[in-house]
Amino acid sequence: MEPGEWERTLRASLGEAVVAVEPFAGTRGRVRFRAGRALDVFRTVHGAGFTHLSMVGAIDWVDHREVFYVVWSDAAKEYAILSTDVPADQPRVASATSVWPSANWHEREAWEMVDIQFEGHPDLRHLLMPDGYAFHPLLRSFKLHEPEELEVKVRHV
Amino acid sequence: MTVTLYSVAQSIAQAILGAIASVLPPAGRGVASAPVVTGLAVLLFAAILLVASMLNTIVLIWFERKLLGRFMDRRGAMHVGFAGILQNFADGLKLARKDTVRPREADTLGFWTGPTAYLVTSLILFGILPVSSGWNSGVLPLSLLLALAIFSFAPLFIFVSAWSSNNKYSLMGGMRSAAQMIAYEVPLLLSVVAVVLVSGSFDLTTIVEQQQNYWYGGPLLLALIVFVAAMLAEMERIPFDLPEAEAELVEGWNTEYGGMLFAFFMLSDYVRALVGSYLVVLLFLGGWTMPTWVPSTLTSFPLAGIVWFMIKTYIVFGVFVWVRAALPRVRTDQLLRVGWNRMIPLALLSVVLAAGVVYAKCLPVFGCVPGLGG
Amino acid sequence: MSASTPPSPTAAPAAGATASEIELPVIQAPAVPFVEIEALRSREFIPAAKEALTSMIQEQGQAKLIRPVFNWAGRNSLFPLHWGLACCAIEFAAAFGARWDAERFGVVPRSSPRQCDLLIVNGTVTWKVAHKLITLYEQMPEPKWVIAMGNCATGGGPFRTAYSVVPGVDKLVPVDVYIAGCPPRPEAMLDGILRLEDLIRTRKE
Amino acid sequence: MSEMWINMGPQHPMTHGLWNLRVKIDGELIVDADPEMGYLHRGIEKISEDRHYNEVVTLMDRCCYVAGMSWEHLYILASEQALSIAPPERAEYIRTMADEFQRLGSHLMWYAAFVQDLGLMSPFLYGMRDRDLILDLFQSFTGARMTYEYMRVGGVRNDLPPGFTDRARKVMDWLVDRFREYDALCLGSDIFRKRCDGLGVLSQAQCVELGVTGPMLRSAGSSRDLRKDRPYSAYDRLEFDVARADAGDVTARYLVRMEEMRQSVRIVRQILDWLDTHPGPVMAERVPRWLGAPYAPIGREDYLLKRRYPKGVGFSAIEEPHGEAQAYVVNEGGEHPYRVKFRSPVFANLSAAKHYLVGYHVADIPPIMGSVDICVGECDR
Repeated sequence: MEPGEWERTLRASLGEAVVAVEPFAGTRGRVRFRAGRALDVFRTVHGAGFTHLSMVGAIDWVDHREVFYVVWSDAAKEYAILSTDVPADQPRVASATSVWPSANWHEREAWEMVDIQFEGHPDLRHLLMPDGYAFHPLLRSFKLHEPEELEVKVRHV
Repeated sequence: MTVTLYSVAQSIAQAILGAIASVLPPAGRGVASAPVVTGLAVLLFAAILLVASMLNTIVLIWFERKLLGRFMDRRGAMHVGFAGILQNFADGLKLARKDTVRPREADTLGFWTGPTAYLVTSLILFGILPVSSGWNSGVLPLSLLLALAIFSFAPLFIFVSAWSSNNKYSLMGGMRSAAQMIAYEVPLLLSVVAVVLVSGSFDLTTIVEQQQNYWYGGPLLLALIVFVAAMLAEMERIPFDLPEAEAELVEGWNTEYGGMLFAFFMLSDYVRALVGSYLVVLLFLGGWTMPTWVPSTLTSFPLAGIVWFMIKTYIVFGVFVWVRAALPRVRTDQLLRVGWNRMIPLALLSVVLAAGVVYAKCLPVFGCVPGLGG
Repeated sequence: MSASTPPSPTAAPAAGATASEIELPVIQAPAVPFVEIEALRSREFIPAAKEALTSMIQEQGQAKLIRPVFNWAGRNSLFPLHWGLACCAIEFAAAFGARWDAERFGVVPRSSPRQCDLLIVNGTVTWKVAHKLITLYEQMPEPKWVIAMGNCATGGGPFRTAYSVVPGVDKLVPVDVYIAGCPPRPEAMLDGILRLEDLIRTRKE
Repeated sequence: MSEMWINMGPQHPMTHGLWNLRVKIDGELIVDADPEMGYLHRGIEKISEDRHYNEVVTLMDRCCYVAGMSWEHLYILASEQALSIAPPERAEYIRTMADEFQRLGSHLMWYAAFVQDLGLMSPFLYGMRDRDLILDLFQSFTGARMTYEYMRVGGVRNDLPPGFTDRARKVMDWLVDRFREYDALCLGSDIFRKRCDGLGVLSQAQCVELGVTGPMLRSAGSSRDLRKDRPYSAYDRLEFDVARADAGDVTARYLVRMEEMRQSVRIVRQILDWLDTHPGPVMAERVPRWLGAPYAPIGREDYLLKRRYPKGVGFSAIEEPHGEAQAYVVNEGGEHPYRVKFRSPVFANLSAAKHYLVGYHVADIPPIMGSVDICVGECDR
């Protein structure tokens, strides 16, 4: 299915929720949608045969953040990418766990790393970093640096 | 008269006491009297036995490691001593030097007495099981029963030490151990009943002497199989090593034990393995006797009985090692189900077969049962 | 070996004992009655003899007999903790495989830290696992050794600048031997263990 | 005391890595399970943002340490798409071959760890022994046993050494013989069947719902294999079958992985024949110097430095030994990738742990988790 054709199909059911469907090599296309109507988009795409959610990722574009979803259709043997932009000061998007249960850990990771608030997530707590870790390492403002010199432990004889 | 270990001990005691008596004034000559000589001989015998059994056990561990290595396409211990024969001595010495850490919440009494009692009860068995003629004949007419009774003490002490370590893995290991050993006690004893039926005696020496030309392992093959399987479970070796199943329970009931107490556990395990192999040889493979068609030069040299006994023991243990190298571990419920649903009926069947052997007295291939008064 | 003979009450102080411990009362206070002096002397005899024996065992026996024997045992049976952290853990496992067979040197991995004397840190240590590593180290009974295997355990390796990685495990526990490599080959790991054996051979404690 | 939580990990012989399985047990029955990850989180995605494109390959090897080559392949495919560079055909074949070697190596490692969990002692050694042969092959053309740094944007680092194909054929023949021995040791044993049949069952619908991929999904009846469904590199030119089973239990996963190894041998033999007859370059021309490629055209080092490289986004998905891995590389025109995001199959397979553990016994945990084939490095990244 061509991206243009798919865009028409999606627009017919979702209307203004879909911003654009861009061609993306190796996939059916990249659907840009509005974050406010995320759940409708998820349900429609899931209903269109994309039953398998592979990955949820987030990118910090400094002025805004992007959340993307990679989904797979067993019938069409094709990937599709869903992508939405959220403002950096209010990074909120509905959780996909009710549509694709496999989103659970991916969303936890995206929240932990890029600080995206997934509304309606059943269990949004730290996954990779220890509990109480205050930073979101994959934000562009988080810089890596040489570790500070720590004291070397010596065997006490 | 053939040279046995006891006669060696007796002559040593005779020599020592005789030497002492010759230098003492006449009033003290009584030290060389027969009861004193016998007493010292028994003590010497016990000391020799203890040391020899410990050494034997350590060599057994080496034997297993090397054999297991060969099964696995590698060499096993090579670095310490010739072909690594000193490896286990190094392990033992190292463990003796290490600290023994007692967890704060552990129960002191159980934590210390559990492993010790486990080792002691295992070592007592060496005093009961005869390994050559003239060992303790006539002294213990029920030596088989006594040995099996002491042998089945172990789960109690394992459970004591597991419970008192205050560790969840230890506790689960201890529970499994208790369940497993109780389940396998029954078929073990029933398969022994088959032997007792045929031999008509609870005295191990008598049982062995009857087997000179009639190894019970042949006609009582079913009992032998049941006995070996139950013995594998009693020794907690693969495929029945659930209590120390390394994959899920870290080290099973000895998770919290380190240092000398861990060495006790390790040693006791192999003492029990050795005792298990002893029992198989004694009950089914003719003990220290060899059939009369074996040339007498091979059976009449000094301590020949012990040598043959040890050769048989190591072959039996080699089979256990082979099983360990080739089989996966079973699950607890499967183990118990096999124990109660399969092993006990088989053991009962073996008793019936033994009764048949006693009734028929003479079988086509194996010949006639000795010692039935026929 | 003069210290081994029981010192007479008036003899010179036994080796190793401080002067205040064995200063005899008869010298300090000659006016004390004879019976009391005898009592004090006999009371003094036991600590002095004990001191002499202890020092003899410590200095002579341990140096010549006990320590070499135990060091021989300790270096020939190093039980590492069965713990895989990261990439080096695979090479750690390969060293126990048929081709390298670390059991030749008496190295047998044990799963419980209570039975181990060697902690091989085979991989990247993160801050999340740091306190667990320290706990495991402290659960191991003395004497114990630590090998930092690979670049990550030595100094953070390629992940040195990452926010979650400890830059070298020697910031957490004392390390005896460092093995370079990313990951070190099994030969290198065995070489590290043999070097640790050399270290134990010359140990004086 | 009826129910209790126990922590299996981070130091536990079952885990084969650095993670913690918290299970709630009632006696020996599992009531609840909650894997706790992150003990090996090394921030690979963050470090990648500070590295040149080819330097990220170094991290990929360490990301999944049992399937380093597959992860190199995954990342390189995405980077090439982001940078619009195409590799020559011979490089594609070599990559495919390396990928299949890696599948063999990873599955042999899995076999070794899995049988050890079941208490089988010797096959662990056999698996490690035969894996060493694969590593020897890797060593002969990449110079390393586990961390290869072999693939480059635009091709591979160097061609195969002379005589390589013959050695590889010998190893493949040896392995096919050994697979029979493995099957005899495992499937031939009643205890193995009794322990593994009907254990850790996950239906196909559950797998899809929970994002489970790879051999676990194929053992539940699906025939989804990206090598067939969405061919990359040279897979569309090779003949092989997708291994699948229906039961969805531990035995089925064992059967699928063993069959995959046989298919890998079949693929590798075809590639070796092709490589013998098709010499050629293994590195694309016109690769920008700052990518660090050794074969940049001489005299044209500044080929693309003078202008900014065109922006682009790359997405790749490959069938890694553990399942379906994906990479998403954002190129914003700089020397470093702007953002690199990976999808680890183990991450998804582990997140479903509760569904295939609850209801079984504590003694079943090691075989079930062993059949999942866990590599914590790629899961935590």
